Amino acid sequence: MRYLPLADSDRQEMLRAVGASSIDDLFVDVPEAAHLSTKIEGLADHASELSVERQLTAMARRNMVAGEVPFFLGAGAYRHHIPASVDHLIQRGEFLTSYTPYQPEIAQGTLQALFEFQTQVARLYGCDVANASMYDGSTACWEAIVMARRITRRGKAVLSAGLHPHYVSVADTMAKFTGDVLDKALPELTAETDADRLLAAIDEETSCVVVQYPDILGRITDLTPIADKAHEKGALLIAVVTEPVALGAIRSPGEMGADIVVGEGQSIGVGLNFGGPYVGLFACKEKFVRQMPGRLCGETVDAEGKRGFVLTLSTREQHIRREKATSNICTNSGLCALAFSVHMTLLGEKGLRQLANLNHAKAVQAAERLAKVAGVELVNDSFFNEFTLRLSKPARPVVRAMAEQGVLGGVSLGRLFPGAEALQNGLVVAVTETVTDEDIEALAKALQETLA
Amino acid sequence: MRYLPLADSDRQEMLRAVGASSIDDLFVDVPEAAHLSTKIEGLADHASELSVERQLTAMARRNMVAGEVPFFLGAGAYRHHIPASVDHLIQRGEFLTSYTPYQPEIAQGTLQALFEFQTQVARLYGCDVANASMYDGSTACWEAIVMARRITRRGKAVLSAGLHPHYVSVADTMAKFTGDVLDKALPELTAETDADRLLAAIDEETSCVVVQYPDILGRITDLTPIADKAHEKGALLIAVVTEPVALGAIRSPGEMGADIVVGEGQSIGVGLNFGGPYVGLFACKEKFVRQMPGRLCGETVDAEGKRGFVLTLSTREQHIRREKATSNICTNSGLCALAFSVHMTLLGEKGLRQLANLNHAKAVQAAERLAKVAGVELVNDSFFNEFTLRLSKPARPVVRAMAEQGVLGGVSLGRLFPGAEALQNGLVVAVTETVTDEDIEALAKALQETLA
Amino acid sequence: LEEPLIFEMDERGGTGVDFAEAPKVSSRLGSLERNRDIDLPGLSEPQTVRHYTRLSRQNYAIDLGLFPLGSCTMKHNPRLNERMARLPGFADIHPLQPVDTVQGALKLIADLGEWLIKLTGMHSVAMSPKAGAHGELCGLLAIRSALEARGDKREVVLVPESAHGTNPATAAFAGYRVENIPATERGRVDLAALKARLGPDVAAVMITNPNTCGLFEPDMIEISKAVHEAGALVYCDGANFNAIVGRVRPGDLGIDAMHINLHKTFSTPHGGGGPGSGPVVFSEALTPFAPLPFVEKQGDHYALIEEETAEEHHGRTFGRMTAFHGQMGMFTRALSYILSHGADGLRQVAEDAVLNANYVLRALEDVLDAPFGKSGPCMHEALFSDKGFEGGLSTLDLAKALIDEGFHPMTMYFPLVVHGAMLIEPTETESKAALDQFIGAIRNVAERAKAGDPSLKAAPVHAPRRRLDETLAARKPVLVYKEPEQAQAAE
Amino acid sequence: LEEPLIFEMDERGGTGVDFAEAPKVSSRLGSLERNRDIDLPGLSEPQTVRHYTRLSRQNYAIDLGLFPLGSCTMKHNPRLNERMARLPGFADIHPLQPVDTVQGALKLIADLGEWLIKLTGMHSVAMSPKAGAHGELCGLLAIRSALEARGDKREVVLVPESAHGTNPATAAFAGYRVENIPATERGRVDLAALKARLGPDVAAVMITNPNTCGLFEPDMIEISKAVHEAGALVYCDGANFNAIVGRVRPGDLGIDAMHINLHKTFSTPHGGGGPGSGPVVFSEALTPFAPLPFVEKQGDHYALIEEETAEEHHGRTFGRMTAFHGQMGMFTRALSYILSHGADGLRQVAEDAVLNANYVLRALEDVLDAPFGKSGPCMHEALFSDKGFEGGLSTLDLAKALIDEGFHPMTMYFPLVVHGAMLIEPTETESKAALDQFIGAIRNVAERAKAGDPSLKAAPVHAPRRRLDETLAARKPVLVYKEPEQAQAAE
Repeated sequence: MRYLPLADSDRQEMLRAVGASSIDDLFVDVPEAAHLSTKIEGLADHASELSVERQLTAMARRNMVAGEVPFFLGAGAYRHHIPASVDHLIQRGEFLTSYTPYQPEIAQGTLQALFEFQTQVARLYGCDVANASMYDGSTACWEAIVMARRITRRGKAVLSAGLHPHYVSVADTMAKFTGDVLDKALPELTAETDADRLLAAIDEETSCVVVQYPDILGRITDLTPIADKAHEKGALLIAVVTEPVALGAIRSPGEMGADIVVGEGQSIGVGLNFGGPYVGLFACKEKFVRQMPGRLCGETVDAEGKRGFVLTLSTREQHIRREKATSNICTNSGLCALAFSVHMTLLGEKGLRQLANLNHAKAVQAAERLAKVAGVELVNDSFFNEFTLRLSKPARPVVRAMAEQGVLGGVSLGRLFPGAEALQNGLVVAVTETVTDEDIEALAKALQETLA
Repeated sequence: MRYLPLADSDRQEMLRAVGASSIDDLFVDVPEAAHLSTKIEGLADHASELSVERQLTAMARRNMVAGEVPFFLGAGAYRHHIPASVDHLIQRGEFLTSYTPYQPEIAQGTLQALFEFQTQVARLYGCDVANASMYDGSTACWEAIVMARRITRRGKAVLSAGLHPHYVSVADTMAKFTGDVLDKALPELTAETDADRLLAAIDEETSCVVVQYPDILGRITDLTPIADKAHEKGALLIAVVTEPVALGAIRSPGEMGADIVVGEGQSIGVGLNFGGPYVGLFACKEKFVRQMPGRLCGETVDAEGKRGFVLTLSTREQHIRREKATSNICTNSGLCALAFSVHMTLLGEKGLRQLANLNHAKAVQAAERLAKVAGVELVNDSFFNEFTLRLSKPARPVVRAMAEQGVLGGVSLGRLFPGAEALQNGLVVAVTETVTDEDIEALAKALQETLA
Repeated sequence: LEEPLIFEMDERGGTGVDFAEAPKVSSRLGSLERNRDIDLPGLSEPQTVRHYTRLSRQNYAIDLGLFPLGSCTMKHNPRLNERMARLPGFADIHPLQPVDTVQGALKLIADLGEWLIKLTGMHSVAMSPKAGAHGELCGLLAIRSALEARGDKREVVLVPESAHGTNPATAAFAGYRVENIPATERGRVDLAALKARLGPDVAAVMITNPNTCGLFEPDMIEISKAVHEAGALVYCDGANFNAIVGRVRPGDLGIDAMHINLHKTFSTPHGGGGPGSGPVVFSEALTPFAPLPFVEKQGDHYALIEEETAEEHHGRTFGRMTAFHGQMGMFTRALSYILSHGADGLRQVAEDAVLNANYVLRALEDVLDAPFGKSGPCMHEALFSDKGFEGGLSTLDLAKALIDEGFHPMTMYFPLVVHGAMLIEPTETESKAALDQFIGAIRNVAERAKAGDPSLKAAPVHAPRRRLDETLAARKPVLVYKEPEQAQAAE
Repeated sequence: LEEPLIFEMDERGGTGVDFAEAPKVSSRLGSLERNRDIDLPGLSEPQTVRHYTRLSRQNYAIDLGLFPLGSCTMKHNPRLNERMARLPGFADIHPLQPVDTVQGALKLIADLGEWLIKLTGMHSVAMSPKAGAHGELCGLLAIRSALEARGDKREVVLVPESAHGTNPATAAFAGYRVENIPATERGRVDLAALKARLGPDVAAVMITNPNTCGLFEPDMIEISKAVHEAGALVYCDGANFNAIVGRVRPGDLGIDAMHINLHKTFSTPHGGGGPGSGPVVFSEALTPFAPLPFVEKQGDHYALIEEETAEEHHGRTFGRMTAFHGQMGMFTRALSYILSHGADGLRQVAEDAVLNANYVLRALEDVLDAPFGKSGPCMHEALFSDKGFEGGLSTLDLAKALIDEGFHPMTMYFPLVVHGAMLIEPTETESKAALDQFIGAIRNVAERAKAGDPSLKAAPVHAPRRRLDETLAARKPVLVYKEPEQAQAAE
């Protein structure tokens, strides 16, 4: 076995050294009934790299690869070009095969990178502080709701209809057990969001209002009035950003008064990966820092006065506080956070702005082109790199039909909101810098043919 | 430009610092007539990674990838499975982006790896010493002939008919200018090699006899009688090994008396890469070491007595000896040598033997299967993982026809020896561990159909 | 040379990426165009590569040496798995693609799930939990759902003193009250005390097995029986499954739910703290309550069961825990690992892990106190205490001194049941030579600790940093970089 | 921890690879089955990864810092190029596949060749030379063929004193006698001396331009003219083409052949000493003699011209220099580099390289003697001498002291025309901040050298090794590892 360095002769020698006559002697505590005497059913013995590679490659070939077809899916996961140096750097063994930096003297690489990551996230979101990452956007969103409950000691969260339905589902699942009340609604296929509903729903029971920006249909709302109303009622505004690239073109939620900003960081540095691993971003105002979940990296000095970094404020965390922790989270998404940070360092202000500008321009072009197809209507007034079309037919079968023609044409609202009749003709189309003019034409043609 | 860190403001500041009013001031020595005032014709301005990736990917897609079809080509370049860790390790920036270890105190990584490489090569070839690599097998072969001339002060080299025709061509080219005499012949489509011809040709004028092992048709000859005869006449035996994996199954040339052993190392650790970069291996008896070309790494101690490694015996080399050097070679194939060494370290004695055994067994299976196809006859008695078939038709069009059916069925002797009528029905078939039973059946079927 | 922060490099106008020029269009940004700088530095590619390469060299890692963090299972991460996870067929597919276009991905999830079920002897698996603690949550939500489905409102979860902090935190996060179960002197769950506490208010018992003292719970079957008889359910923390994989199936021990840290047992890389992946296996009793989504093989087709289709035959699910389908990138690596090792190799993994740990235990018990050393062999990790250290020296000092010897320290001060605990897990991917070298280093440092050598207090001296002031960091948290003038103004 | 040699690890039975079982067959090995051990140690994958990772950390590299080796052009190696070279469509194709199955590969070679021709203003290109020195050989063989084709048996090649050692060595390897051309006090070729030496026995002049003093040869056009008038040909060593790419075309200077080090100008990685790649561009006069094989675009088809088809229209070729088609892996990287930079970027490369070198030159000329500093700007590299060092200190001492400052030293003692030469080439991929830091370090060390600080003799002290005994290594060469008993027996 290529991964096991012990030779049989080593094993014999070591058994002798520990005073065991066979390996079974070391498993004496296992009750007789629990010893597995047979091999795992159906599992072959160890295999060569070549054999494993063949088996997995065969599976990989059964998937339609985004980069090989006209591709327009978004709805919480975006396909951007990631510079080759990002993957090169995160594969450095010192990053890839290190652990949570519990021994900071020999983990300054991870720690400094996390400190830089936190700073980048805080600035991007327009917040004071950010943590060292969460699992993903959807779980970060629920953690934010819990945090708001902890801060406000209230139990009602008002969720915008534009919040990603998976994020709503996660909150739903958890709220069932925690007793939190969720005020929610389905979105409508209109240019306007449900900002009015939110303003009306915020009251003295409200812990927080949760608004996605841009929302699941791609619409962009000014968060300022919502923040004002929330603050007036003693509630917090939680903004959710599923496409961080957007913040290169539009104002940050923090600037507009959001108290907590969470979101998905996958767009920057992390590939599609069929949904994971991704990286949850979490930022807030400084005054709430001790209520934050997750790991935090902080600056300090060493015994010689040199600057260094450590994990800090761990009295919020489970390994110290156990059942009184701010969250049960332990593992974060460190390597994805590193990828995010490396990509963001390459982009910088200039690159992120260019990238955002390019995304928006391509999206506008695509929206204008697609709106000309018979049976297609653009729902949005405002959008960044993703917009919603109302088709003349239910979108879900249209998406499937286009896929058979080799065009991955978007995400149907039927897939996102199963059972919501009013939404079934909606198609969410994302257009990033990876989309070519030919791709847009291919989608237009596929829509035309499928809707005809 | 993503690779250029200077900002325009830096450039202005630096121009001021050097007392230049514009960059042109720094190019004053260029004659007026030589200033290029226009842009390079047809070359676009700088492009995004995405754009470059698209252009190159489009080219890559126009090639039939060996790993995606039944594949049987060898003849000096072999497709083996390379463990994923090999490429991971050689991509470590400290290996990839370092230079020739001229400052040994900060290049011990490269130097120790080279010392290990030299030892592995020497042991594999059955020689006392090896150098730190050459460009490839074909140039190493010529360097060996030159070295033999230097040692024997004779100018006639006897080349076996089984030597790779490209290696012969390289020697031919050089000999035209150096005045060396090459005694050579075309191979015959028989089970026997031209050992008798070689024995007859070795005389008091002979500097060396050059024998490939296994030879271009895959045949394996005992080198002992040739070594004996050569030594009797004061000549050297140079053995050439194009498939190092073979030495896991058969005796090393050094054991059989070869004075210099050279060859191609590509099989171990280095991919096909359409012919390069590869890695030339070069080993010899200890007494000839000061006549060797190329870099050598040697053991020594540092000022504190610690073991360390340095480039050594550089008085043989061009940067010290200039026109009196043993060779003009400067750059070696360091990174490929590292890949070879990492792969060989993973294999070890046990793995190399298993690999060789598996290759041979598959080749025997394939030979037996293919010999059953009507119009196909096995030429070889002996072979390792490569053998020659005599087809009922010229092999070159057969190879092309099979390629159109998606089978890369071998190398035709017509391609290797253009114009050699007697060889035109020969097909050299290599069978490595990457060939499956289905691949062998596919080749049998393709041959059957094409020859029918 | 000290590596500055990217924010200190004064490259506000720099960038390491190039873009095609954007077509000219009228903006549709809803009048919310950004009108303020984000203030993100940008570095060219050469600067970026150098910055992160330099930073990386301040880290210790498995690739550099033994990393004996007990309970963290720092084993070698095979590079084949990295290559497989990067196949475009896995890495470049979108979670919401039509299921017909991702049949290979769904098959991979189904195959991995099947092996996890078979390896644990359980009934079903939830693949979506994003990490171990998320898996614990998944297990507890299923337990709570099952209890509520039978109208049983229980409020307490029992957790051993030696449990990972995530156990009580998760129970609390799932809305339970937590009570401790004491340990025996032999480092096991006190069966009598547990039985005494069981009652109609107890929803579940969370047990780690092998436990965090590195010991197998010999009473596990009896514990499960007692818990079930009391109407409660058994959650097993599977963090230490690596010690028994291929030799013991948790399903045969009577447990109802267990998460599996793919990054521990199945060697997906830890990456400096994540990502993890925490699939949860369930007993038959809990299966109906498992979360969405999951993959179901229907003939030749792999179906994705989500909210829409769940009602048909999975209507009692407790719902969705995360967007999309879980940690696909980790699934690929884990499956590659399982297929590489195979049935014989996985069993060997457990055996070598246990052998290596016992070898360390026996090689050190004369110089370090091994509180449970007398009670028999350990499993995959060896536990020591700081008993006998002189001159005010502690576990921390020994750990830091080990850094100077070229090794990463063991887990310190965990589990809490032992004073100054030192938990050493070598894993199966260490050679005997590496163990011997490590043992030599510890022996050296332990002798010094017992002799009260004050120089240990100064360790490490050969690391990129000397001891760091964690109190200062927590007292005046500096969590983001501020320009010097800002930082000053803030004071 | 010192990293042992793999041969010292006692893992003779180990391995880091697994294989499927071989089918049972009767051996056909011609009775030459191996009957003796090779004696190769085998390490498991974890041990292998750790061994080489640890070794790597004893290397300095561009990825770690400025690497100012003059004439070696250590610039950043873009990671995109690495990714492109690994596309299976380039990395996993065999050199002898039918040409219809490798049209993309041939197109890539043709495209790169075309850009090299256009960038140099030459007439044709030979892609197969494996490295710079191999390219020199290619050029000289073409020159010799051309001369012989006109019945002209010339025997001498003139080489400037300041040339790379490969120049005279190559000329000798190609069968020529070598004579030196002196340099002027301003570091250029002595035009008068050259003209005086030209005659019917001179086959060629080999000139490096920009030369190894980092200076452009302002008389280059006149030199070419004189050489041509004498019936000889001009070979240009293109090692320093990076200083002028996009601004000056060597073809406009009258040269007949020039090799291009793809690993210098076009940034293919140096890999600790190779592989390189040395395509050679030719003037019209030499084109008929260019080596085989080459790629020719014929309509939509890319043809590979080899021995077989060469006779038709390339019958005067001097033949083949290497098996197969050259360094494909380097071609991919170089083309990726050229397309990435484009016309504007390549010109900027030269300009930034020259600007960076002049910045260093001017920032140091007050503390280090710059022998040609007064004669105007340098090109891509700045040359200094050890004039003014006290206390027996030399260039070597300054270089080793620079290691302790965290930098790789410059090229030492080359070119030979300057005493204690120090040749500094920063390249265009260094930021101003990196240059300033480097300049500060050199200034510090230079001041100490001029003050005769004896501690410099002990440098480096912060490197993995102190100064190594090169004399011992050469006197008693130990080139392979021998088991201690063998080694002893050998003494």
